[in-house]
This record gives sequence, structure tokens and C-alpha cells, in this order.
Amino acid sequence: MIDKIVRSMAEAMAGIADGSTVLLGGFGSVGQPDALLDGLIEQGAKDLVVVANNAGTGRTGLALLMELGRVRRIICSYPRSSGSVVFEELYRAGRLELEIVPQGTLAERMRAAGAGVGGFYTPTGVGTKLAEGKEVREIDGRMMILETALHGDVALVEAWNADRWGNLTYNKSGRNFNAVMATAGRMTIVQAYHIVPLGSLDPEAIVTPGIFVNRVIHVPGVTA
Amino acid sequence: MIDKIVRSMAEAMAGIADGSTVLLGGFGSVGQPDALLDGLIEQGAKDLVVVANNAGTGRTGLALLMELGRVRRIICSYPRSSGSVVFEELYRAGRLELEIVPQGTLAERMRAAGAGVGGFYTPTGVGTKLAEGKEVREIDGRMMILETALHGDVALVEAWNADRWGNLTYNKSGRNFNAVMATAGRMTIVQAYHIVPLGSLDPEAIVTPGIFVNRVIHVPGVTA
Amino acid sequence: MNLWTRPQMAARVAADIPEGWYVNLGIGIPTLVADHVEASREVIFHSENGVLGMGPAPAEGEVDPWLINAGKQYVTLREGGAYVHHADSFAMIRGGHIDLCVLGAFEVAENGDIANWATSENDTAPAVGGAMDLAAGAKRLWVVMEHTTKDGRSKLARRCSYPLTAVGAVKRVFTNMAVLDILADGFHVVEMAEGLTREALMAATDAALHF
Amino acid sequence: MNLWTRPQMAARVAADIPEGWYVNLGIGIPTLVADHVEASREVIFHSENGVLGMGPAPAEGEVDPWLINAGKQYVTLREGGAYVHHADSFAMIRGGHIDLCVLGAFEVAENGDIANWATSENDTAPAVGGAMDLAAGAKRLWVVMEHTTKDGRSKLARRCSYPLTAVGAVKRVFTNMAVLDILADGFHVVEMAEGLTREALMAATDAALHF
Repeated sequence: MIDKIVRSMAEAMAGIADGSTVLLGGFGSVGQPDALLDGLIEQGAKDLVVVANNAGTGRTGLALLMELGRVRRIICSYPRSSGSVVFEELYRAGRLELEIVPQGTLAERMRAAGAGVGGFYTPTGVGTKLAEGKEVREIDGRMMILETALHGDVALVEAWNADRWGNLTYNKSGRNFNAVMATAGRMTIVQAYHIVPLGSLDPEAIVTPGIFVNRVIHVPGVTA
Repeated sequence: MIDKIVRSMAEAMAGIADGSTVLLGGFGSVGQPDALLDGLIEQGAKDLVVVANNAGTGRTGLALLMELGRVRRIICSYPRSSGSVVFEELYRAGRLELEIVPQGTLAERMRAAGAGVGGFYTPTGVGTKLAEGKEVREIDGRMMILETALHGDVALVEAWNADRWGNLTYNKSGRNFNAVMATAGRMTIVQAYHIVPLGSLDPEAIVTPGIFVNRVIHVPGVTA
Repeated sequence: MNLWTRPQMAARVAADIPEGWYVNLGIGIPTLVADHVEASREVIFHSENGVLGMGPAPAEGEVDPWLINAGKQYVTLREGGAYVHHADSFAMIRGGHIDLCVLGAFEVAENGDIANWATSENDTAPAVGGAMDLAAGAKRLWVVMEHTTKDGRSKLARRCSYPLTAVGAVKRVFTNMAVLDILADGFHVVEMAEGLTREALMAATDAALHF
Repeated sequence: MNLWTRPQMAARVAADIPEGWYVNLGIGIPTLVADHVEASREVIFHSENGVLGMGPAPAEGEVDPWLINAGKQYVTLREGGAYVHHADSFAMIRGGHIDLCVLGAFEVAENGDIANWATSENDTAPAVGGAMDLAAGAKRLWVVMEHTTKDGRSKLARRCSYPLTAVGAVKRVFTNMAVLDILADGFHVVEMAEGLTREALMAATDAALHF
């Protein structure tokens, strides 16, 4: 019997190595896998490359992971926000590498990784400083730059419903990067609000089929 | 009020020009937009490039369109099947151009068109005769070939449920190429088994949001 | 002379949006545009974080914490709306399916260049978000912004001085002074705030104007 | 000497598939493999046309015409199955998420090359389907096929003579005579049909064999 549900956070985090690239779902506070982030902080892996849309706020979660000196590099579209104090301190002090990627290119690079595409041409960013050093070519009369697939060693994902095969659904705008990152992680770890029996999810409405998921941990959370 | 539902086949087919590239959904007999194909035959556009997984069987639908001399070129992954008599006659007689594309590359090329990707690198086909003349490069230690986006002037799609905004769901394996082609057509025309009131489709389970759809015609069909 | 207020600017943008368009609104004044489109006129709003068919802010007590827009504000979903993931959401943008994107900007140049994400070449920790995708991908890009900076410098320019968001992308600009189209030969004034003179507009604009 | 029958070959393949793998089965003998995996042992079958978690053929009278596999046969969906569209389905294949693909072939070479889609360089109207995607994309490619053609020619070869489907992709071959792994130095015999001699196997094989 396939059972991807793990019973402890230690089990969920087992094997995440130093130097891993970690894809971190969520957009703003919606869909952030907070429990998994706490688990990763506890687990101890360091020298991490984190891929996330934002660079954390306050002094918990991703911000805490950074403050603990465990993040070498962050790849994101929008690091700066009102509460991104830790990021700004570290970045200014030169203790954090930053790679800014347009949000759609970020999503597409991970989609490419999940879909076996090595690289792709996009008009996004052409003529801007984010295109510096990138190959440019004209396709169909339009200038485009080459962007490459962005794989994660680990993807941390928050889902709404999950079954023991790892099939997932999300809740409203909580789907965001989660469903994309789930496909791009070599090891995809999910925290789910609800564990449901196999067969109870509508096969027409499963957003992330279990093939993309390695481990699921039940995190009921306060919002239900 | 947005209302993409058209009342007649003539309205559904209006404006399809000679020389158009027509994306044709379906896989085998499942999900084929048969009524739209009949409409296209009636409508009269010629010199067409047809993109479909298969090259038609028997002497109706796509096979009839080809037999009438209206198709200049077909782009598909699997033209040959037990009933593909018209295709084989025309192809042998040199009256039909054929471009064979691996099935996944075919889907990905249309997905690229729908997503604004101009071209992408894939390992599929490397070292085979389908890679002849294509740019090859090594990415991440793997040889890949460059494939380009495949746009349709028109996409003909079969769906299960549709509302007046053009939101679509499909039925089981009828989703196949339909949901991909819907994104890649400059004009996406849908035949739907059921027209449902706006708001009755679950926003978590809409497969093709109406943004990709231009016209919907109600074709109840015999299977319900 | 009555320069347009921010709500008036937003209303002016809204007046130019036909029913049936798919529209993405940036943060700031652009977000206000939605308030000026009556629900009976069906304009479908898109948010980068996977919300298509976004409705207005929820009534008090009816906030769903799972439903935000790209500006991280609580929103609602209209009947007919759909949720998608980030790659599909940006496929809508990058694939040219969004009829219109309205953004704010630091500068817009007469060649359609837009600068709206970083204010200097050495900005510490710049943040681009979805601006480059939207500017390069939407069918049309309009900008709504104050005509000048707080210290009076024109935000319309011959060439942008700040790092670009996209090249040659802007088609129309709405400011507190005027509405301007960008054509091959530069800014064309479509409309001016009541009582504003051509001379005053020219004086406030660091680029040639066609009337 | 008892050469393996097609069902025996399929059963032999099935015996090598661990529970929990995601598996795509090609047309022909590969399709038979599913019949030899008990439902209690959860192996998840994938079909290119967007079916993940495919079950066996439906009972008579319970055919759903909307549910077919890539071979256009009626199938069922298991509990836990999901439907996806073609691009997502091939993302599973091309993105390396399918643990195993089992294909038939015209030829397999000792360097792992496979030819299974066209029988000559000038094939009129060749048809590739998803074979190239599967061969290049799956984590593992196994081939199940007769050891020789009807006229006795070896289908295992030093180099393929027919147009290739993929380069260096095959890891294991199951024939009616033997099970062979393909390693850096060529074919390694893992198992032979009962009573078959090494000499007979070598005589039937147009490539070097390691025992």
C-alpha cells in the first residue's frame, strides 16, 4: 500500500542536506508552509538556496531561517516588503546572495523544471538589467531571452486536502506557487490541512497528482 | 454582459480564413470536436494547416476535410492508424504535407504558444531523424533540441460543461489536447455538451478559464 | 485649473475599458480602477497570484483569509471566477491573453519605455514582482500616475533615467493632468484636465507633446 | 527448452516492478504487464492521454466511452486516480516523474539505443506518437519484445539499423528467451528461459552477451 503520510515532522524533514535548493510555496501569507519551515529550522540544514516569491517578514519562518545564517542565497521576485527586516539587514551586510527574477519567469522556470524543459525563450525582461548576460534571440519577430529550468532539491508545499497517494487540492489563492513547486522538487514535502481517504478527491479536480509528491504531513492549523 | 455562447454553427465558424492553422482537439475518438469539424467543412476555408494528434479515420470529419482538398499540411504525432485511408492516399500521392512531431513535444509546443514562450529545449528526439536540422545544445549535462511555439489561428475544442464566460470543464480522458489547444488558439471555438449558468462551475475545478475561449456552441450530442 | 484627483484618474481609466476585457491592475492608483467599473458591466479582473474574476473587497466580517490579490489585500471572487496556479496565471499574462494591464510608474518615455521597479542602478535590494511579465506580456499596457514627482520633476520623459521594466510597451498614460497616447512619434495629448493650458502641460512635461 | 510466452514475458516484467512506482506501458506486450500486477500491490499506471491511476478494462456493460488509454482501449480509473491534460500528462513523462516506461521495440542496441517507431529511413508516413517522449523522459526504460523477428533475425543488435527512437535509453530488456540488463559494456544476461543454453541464446543474438 502506498502511504505518503508521515507521522512526525522529523520524518517529513529527513534527509534534507546542507547546500540544498529549497522551493518554498506561498504568496504573501497565503499558502505558506509555515509548519514545514519550522521543521526545516529545527532540522538544521544550512547553506541553503531558497526560492520563494518573497524574502520573509518579521523574525519567524523564512526570516528566522535567514537570521540563523542558514540561507546562502535567495531567488525571488519581490524580496522587499514592509516587514522584510531580516532580509534587508543581511543583504545590506553582504551576507546573503540575491537573485531577482520576474515573478512569471520564476514560475515558468520551475514549471520548466517539472516538465523536463531545459530552458526557454521569453520576452519578459528583454532590454532590462535583469537580462544582462543572458542570451538574446529573435523569435517570430520578437526579441526574447533564454531562461533556464529551476529545480529544487526539496519543495515545501502547503495544500488543503491530501490523500495517501499524495493527491492534492488547494484553497483559493493558496494554490499559487505551491502547485508549480510541487512539480519542480526532487523531493516534494507537503503540509496539508486535511487528510482525506483515497478516492474522495474528485479526479477531475485534483490539482497536483500524487506523482509529484513524496511526503505529506497533516497540519490542521488554526484556519479551517 | 459577456456572452460567448453563439446560436448557430455559421456564427461559430465566422471569419476562419483560408490558410489558417487549425488546432483540432481530441485523442482517438474521445474529445474530438466533431460538430465543429462538420461546421468547418461547411464553412469552406481551405489551404489549411491542421494540428491534431491523429490524421483522421474513415471518410468523415478530418478525413473528409482532407479528401476535399482543403488541408495543405498536417502536423501530428500519429497519422497512421487502421482507418486512416484518406490520409494515406493523399500522402502517398504527394498531395498532403506531413510534419511528424513527438506527442509530448506537440503538446508542449502548443502550451508554449499559449504561455508566451517562443521556444524551448527538450531532450525528446535528440539523436533521431526528427531532430534533423534542429539546433542542439547541452543544458545541465544533457543534449537537448530547440523546439518552437506552435500557435493556432483557430482552435477547435470539445468540452463537457461551459458557461457564458467560456469557462470549461472536460469529461475524463476527453480533456487531452483540448485544454492545451484552447490556450494556443488566437480564436478558440468550443463545442460543449452542456451549457451551465455562470457561477455553477466550481472555481477550483475549472480546467480552462474563459480567458482562453472566444465562442461556445451547445452540441448536446448523443452521449450524455 | 483643477488637476484630477487619484479617484478621478482611476475613473478616467475605467471609462476607457470596454466590457468583456480581461484586465490586470497594478498596485496603487491602478487598484482603484476596479471601484469605477460597475459590476453590471462585466470586466474580468485578473490577479497574478492565480485569481481570475476577482471581485471587490469583502464586506466586513466576510473576509476569507485565503483569498487575496497580488497587493496582498483581501478580495472576493465573482460568479464565473476561477483559481489557477502561478504558472497558469502568468501564462495568461505572458501568452498575451490579458487585454489590458494598468500599472503605476516612476517614468514613462515617449518611445513607450517604462521604468517602475527600481529607482536607481544601484538600488539596494530591488523588487520586480510581476511588473516585467505584465509590461511585456499584456496585449496593452496603460500607465496611471501623477504627472510629476513630489518635487515637480516630470515623470514623462524623452528617455527613462531609471532601470527599465520593459521596452516600448506603454500605449496610453493617464496622469493627474492629461491622458496621452504613445504613438510612433511620441506623446499625443488625448484629453487635459479642465482649465489646464497647453503651455502649463508642456511646462510640466519633459518631452515633446503632440496636440 | 521452453521459450517464454507473451503472458509469461509480461508477468516477468511485472515481477520486477516494486509497489509505488508510476508506470507507463506501451502498446502490445507492455499493455499485458498490468494484468500481472495484483490490485492489492499499488502500482500506478499512467496513460499519455491524461489518465493517472488507470485501472483494468471495464466489466462488460460498464464501458465509459470517455475513458480510454493511449492504445484507444476502454479502461477504468482507480480510486486515487486523476485526469490531466496532454501537456501536464507529458510533463509527468518528460519531467522524469514516471519511474518506469515499458515499450515494445523493433531493435535494441547494446549501447541502449532503441528503434521502435519506423522500420526504414524512408517509411511512408511514419508515426511516432509518444514513444520518443517516453524513451527520453521516463526515469527508466525497459523493453519487452520477442528476441528475434519472425524470420529469425536478432532484435538485439550491436547498433540499431532502423531510425532511432532515443539514444542510450534502454536499461533492461525482456524477451521470450532472456532478461538482459544494458550496462556500459553491453548486454548482461540476468535470466534465461528454462532449458535454453548459453550457446542457443548467443546464436540468436546479434551482439555480445555477458553472463
